[in-house]
Amino acid sequence: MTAGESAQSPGMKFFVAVWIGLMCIVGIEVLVTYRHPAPRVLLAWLLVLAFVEAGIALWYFMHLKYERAALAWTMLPVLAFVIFMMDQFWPDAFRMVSMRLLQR
Amino acid sequence: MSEAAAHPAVHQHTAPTGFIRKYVFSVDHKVIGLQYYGLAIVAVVIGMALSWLMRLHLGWATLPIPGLEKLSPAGAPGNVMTPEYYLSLMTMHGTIMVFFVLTTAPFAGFGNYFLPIQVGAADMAFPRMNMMSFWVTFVAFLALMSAFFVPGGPPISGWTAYAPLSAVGQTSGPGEGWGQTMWAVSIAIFCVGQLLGSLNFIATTLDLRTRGMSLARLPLSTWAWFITSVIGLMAFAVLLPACILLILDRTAGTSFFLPSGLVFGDQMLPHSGGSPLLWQHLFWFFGHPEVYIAILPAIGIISHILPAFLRKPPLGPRVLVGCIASIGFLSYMVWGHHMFVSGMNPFSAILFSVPTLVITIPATIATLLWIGSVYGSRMQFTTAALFCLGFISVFTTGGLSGFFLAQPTIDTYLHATYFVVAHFHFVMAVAAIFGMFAGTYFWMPKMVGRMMNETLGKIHFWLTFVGVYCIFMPMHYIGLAGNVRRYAAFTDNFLVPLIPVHKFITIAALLTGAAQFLFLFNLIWTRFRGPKAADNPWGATSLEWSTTSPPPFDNFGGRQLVVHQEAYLYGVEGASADFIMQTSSETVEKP
Amino acid sequence: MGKTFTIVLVAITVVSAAFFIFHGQLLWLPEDVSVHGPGIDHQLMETMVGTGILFLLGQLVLCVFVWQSSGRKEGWKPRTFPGGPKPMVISAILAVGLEILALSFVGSKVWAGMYMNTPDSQALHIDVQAGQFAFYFRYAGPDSKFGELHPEKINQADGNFFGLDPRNDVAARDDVVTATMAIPVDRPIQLTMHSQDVIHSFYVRELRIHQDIVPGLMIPLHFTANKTGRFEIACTQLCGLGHYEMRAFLEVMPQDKFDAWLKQQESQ
Amino acid sequence: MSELELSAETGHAGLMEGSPYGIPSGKLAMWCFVLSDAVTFSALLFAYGYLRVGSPDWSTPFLFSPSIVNGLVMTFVLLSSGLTMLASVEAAKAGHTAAGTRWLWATCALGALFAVLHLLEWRRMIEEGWGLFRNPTGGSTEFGAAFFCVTGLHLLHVVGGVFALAIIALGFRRGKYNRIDVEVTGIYWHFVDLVWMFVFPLVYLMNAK
Repeated sequence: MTAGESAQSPGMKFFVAVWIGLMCIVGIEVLVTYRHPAPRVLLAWLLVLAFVEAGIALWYFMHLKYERAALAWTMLPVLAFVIFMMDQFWPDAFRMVSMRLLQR
Repeated sequence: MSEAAAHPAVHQHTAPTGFIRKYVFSVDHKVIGLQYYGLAIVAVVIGMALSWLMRLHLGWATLPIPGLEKLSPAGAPGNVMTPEYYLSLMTMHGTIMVFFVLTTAPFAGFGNYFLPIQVGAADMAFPRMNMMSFWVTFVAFLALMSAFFVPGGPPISGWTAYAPLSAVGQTSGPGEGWGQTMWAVSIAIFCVGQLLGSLNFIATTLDLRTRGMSLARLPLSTWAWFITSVIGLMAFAVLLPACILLILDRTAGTSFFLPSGLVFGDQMLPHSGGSPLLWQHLFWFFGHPEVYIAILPAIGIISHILPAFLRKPPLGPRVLVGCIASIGFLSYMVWGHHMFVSGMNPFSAILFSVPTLVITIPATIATLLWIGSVYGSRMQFTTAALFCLGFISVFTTGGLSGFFLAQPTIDTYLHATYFVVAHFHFVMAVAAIFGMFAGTYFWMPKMVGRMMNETLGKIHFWLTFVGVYCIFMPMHYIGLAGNVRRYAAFTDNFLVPLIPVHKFITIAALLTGAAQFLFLFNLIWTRFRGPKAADNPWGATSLEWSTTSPPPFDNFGGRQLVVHQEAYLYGVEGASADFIMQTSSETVEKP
Repeated sequence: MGKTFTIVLVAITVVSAAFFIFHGQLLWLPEDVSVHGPGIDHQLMETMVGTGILFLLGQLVLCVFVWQSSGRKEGWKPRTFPGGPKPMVISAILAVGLEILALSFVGSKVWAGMYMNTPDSQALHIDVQAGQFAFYFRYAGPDSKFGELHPEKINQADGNFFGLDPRNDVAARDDVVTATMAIPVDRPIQLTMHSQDVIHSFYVRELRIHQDIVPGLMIPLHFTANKTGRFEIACTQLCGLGHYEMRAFLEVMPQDKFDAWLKQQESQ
Repeated sequence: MSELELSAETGHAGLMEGSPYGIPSGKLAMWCFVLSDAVTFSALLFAYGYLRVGSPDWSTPFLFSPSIVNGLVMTFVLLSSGLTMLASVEAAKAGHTAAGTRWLWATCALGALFAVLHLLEWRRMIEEGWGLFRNPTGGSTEFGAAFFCVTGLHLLHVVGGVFALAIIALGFRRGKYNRIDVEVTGIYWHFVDLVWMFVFPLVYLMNAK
């Protein structure tokens, strides 16, 4: 294994399959949207689907699967942690509506 | 030499000859390091001058300062500072110091110069990107300085630039026109520069370590720079969009940070729907990690220097790395402690308070480890060593006042008082600057190949050490008395009696500031007149001391070093010398 | 050199601590006049004692080690700290950890008592308007109903600081707007604070109260004063060039005096 | 860029400690950049969410046609460009320079197409009266601000990527860049793709009428 060479990749056929899969997920997202669920239900659905999609893209398209596990094990937790911490914005955001001076 | 030939990094690029390529647009990490250091020195002189003017105004509000009118006719008519000009100086002082001194000198400056050498590399992983990162930072500095000269003058909203004051533009007061825009632009550019720098540090530390330089053998300073760059990678990434949104609010008429129904001069602004708290969240999400970006490199530097003068290995270096890492990790969980009284959800306050208090644990461990290292040593009290001891002292003092501010209940009383000013100046500003001084006295022989003057250095230390305590200790007392910060003058009945204390602080600040010219003189004198330095004047072990002073263009003259030892083998029983270089293959049973 | 360092640092430590211990009236918190205040003061004293001990220990132990270190002869064999880093880690975790637990438990209770409980139903409601660079206060008047706020109607010149609309809004007609804030002693007070332009802050040292007033939001705050007197309300959030002189006065008076004061304000 | 291939070897030259990831520095740096940029985008999306949650009068104007349909087409184009990028990386690995270059150009073209579609949509919306601080439907003006900022920053990344791809394609054919540079560019391009996977649902679908 020379420098920068990822382990043998599964070949284009497989990637085409993944690509079709991704398109399907996008399709599902649209279908869910037009069943008009409550906004927060929709948000939950879309986020889950988006993360699945992103995960697949990371794993196969960005070759994370074919790198050493160490890469995934350092990059992903760090990102997850930072994004998790950003969720501390929400308690405030939800408070805004009730405390607004003007309903405009 | 054949070995070296096989080493790509060495033959990456040959030494440039032209002046421009050699000293201006150089890709050599050593030159870039010195450029960063120089930028920091320029910035710190400006920042200090500003603080002098501020202190003078706080001590004697009506005192005319000769020549000030020339500096800013609008800001100081008749040489007497106007309140808004005071706020401008305060804003610029904070911004310059935090971004262009505390981030630039210990991290980008020494980091650029010594990180590659300490890992045994010929240069950074991406020399050209490295050069870019400096010049981007330099442009950011120019952009900030331009705020002094734009119509309306420099911004007045503090280095935190809280919206709406910073976002509505000229209507909210002088300096909030072009000055504030330039501020936001400058900081946005700065973020890009830091991103490039961090990428380089990370790649270099992980990929360019010479044979035998395992992660466990990395010097503590390298560890600190590495962890800092990881923090910076994420922190500045949040400030960048925040600044972009701020610029849009100011120039494009958006209202990200501007709520409905803002009224200035009986005129209601068209903005609607935004939230000032959003800016505070985004800013402090960056802002708190930034505090550690400033202090962690200093921690690393003094942890690296101390053993060389204690002539014994540091106590628990692995534990220390653990402390630095966990401080970095926790730094993302605590930004809300800047917002306890900001109208943030009170539940979050408790949520932020606990990890803030928890940070004191790794910090305390680190401090105890330094103190424990001093135990049972026969210390060589050089200037660098003294500054290390000074660092331990001020870091302890500043850290302890954090206990108060970490608790929302006590913060309701102390928030935005001089107690806070005292706290962050001790733990972040003074501590980081002491780290920078220690690094300078320790590494200058390597950087310019000449020894600094120890006598001058020691005088400089004593004046500075006593001086900072005289400046910042009293701020705790007036803070407890509820002395509000960011006031241009003290007119409230409960503040007037405290003015004498401010007079004392001002005098102390002027003297301490004056003492810094000894340091500047020492720097210049060393550069041109200082006695030639040996390759390893301190008898230190890490790789920067196994090359000439100053190091050749490729750091080791084409030699490919091999590391056999841990970083800090001082005072080893039965060794040929009282220390073992990392490169020496000498084997003795560990003490 | 080491001995000098020790002497200097001991001096610094002792002097610094002395000012905390033998503080006069001037360099210390003013007497508290609020019901929740003692909780905060107690918390602060706890912290003061804890950190004070750590401060003295830290600095003085450093001094001792430096002193010993500086006295040693050539050829001294360095010793490592007995037990290595372990005792450091353990003592730090125990000492600081326990301190933290104690503080955050007690502190959270006090905090919750200030911010997370609903105000008394009998509380006197006062509306606070902050703007560059003054505070204004509004009492509901006889009908005990506040008029609607219309920022676009704000007009400093004819004293419509809140942006009221008495012509179309009955509730607004008898609202009492004042520049000083008077409150009856021992009666729960509930403030609703809003800012017309930038962020201001409502800080009364004696009440141990501190709250930013964020434009666009109605910021609630409640407290009870238990001593009469005249205190200063200072703005502590940088709000522009007049920040340093933005202040108002708080008058805590007995109920009867307060009623009289309010009557007199209404008549104007 | 030439540093990439040089330090590419350093990870394994016997004279150096191996990189813990066993990847060239260039690739590591790109991963770090992706990490940082991901944080930037999430900060922006959080800001958008924060303002939306705080606004009682948020408007959800997107009709299925043209907006959502157009969004779907754009998604299709971008995902396909991801596929062509993969093809080019595979070809480059296999040493087929010509094929690799061809696929690179294909990716470049698809990226450009995406940008064009995006700009056309922007024009349509601006003609409808949308703007950074305008909302023709009378609701919160934050919608326009958030929409144009988020999509704008993403579009910026796409355009930047298109230029990067073109440069790499030219250089790769002439042997100035090697397969590693192609792969690194690929990581960036897939990241742009990945961001869109969040922008489309959060900015388009969440605002569908």
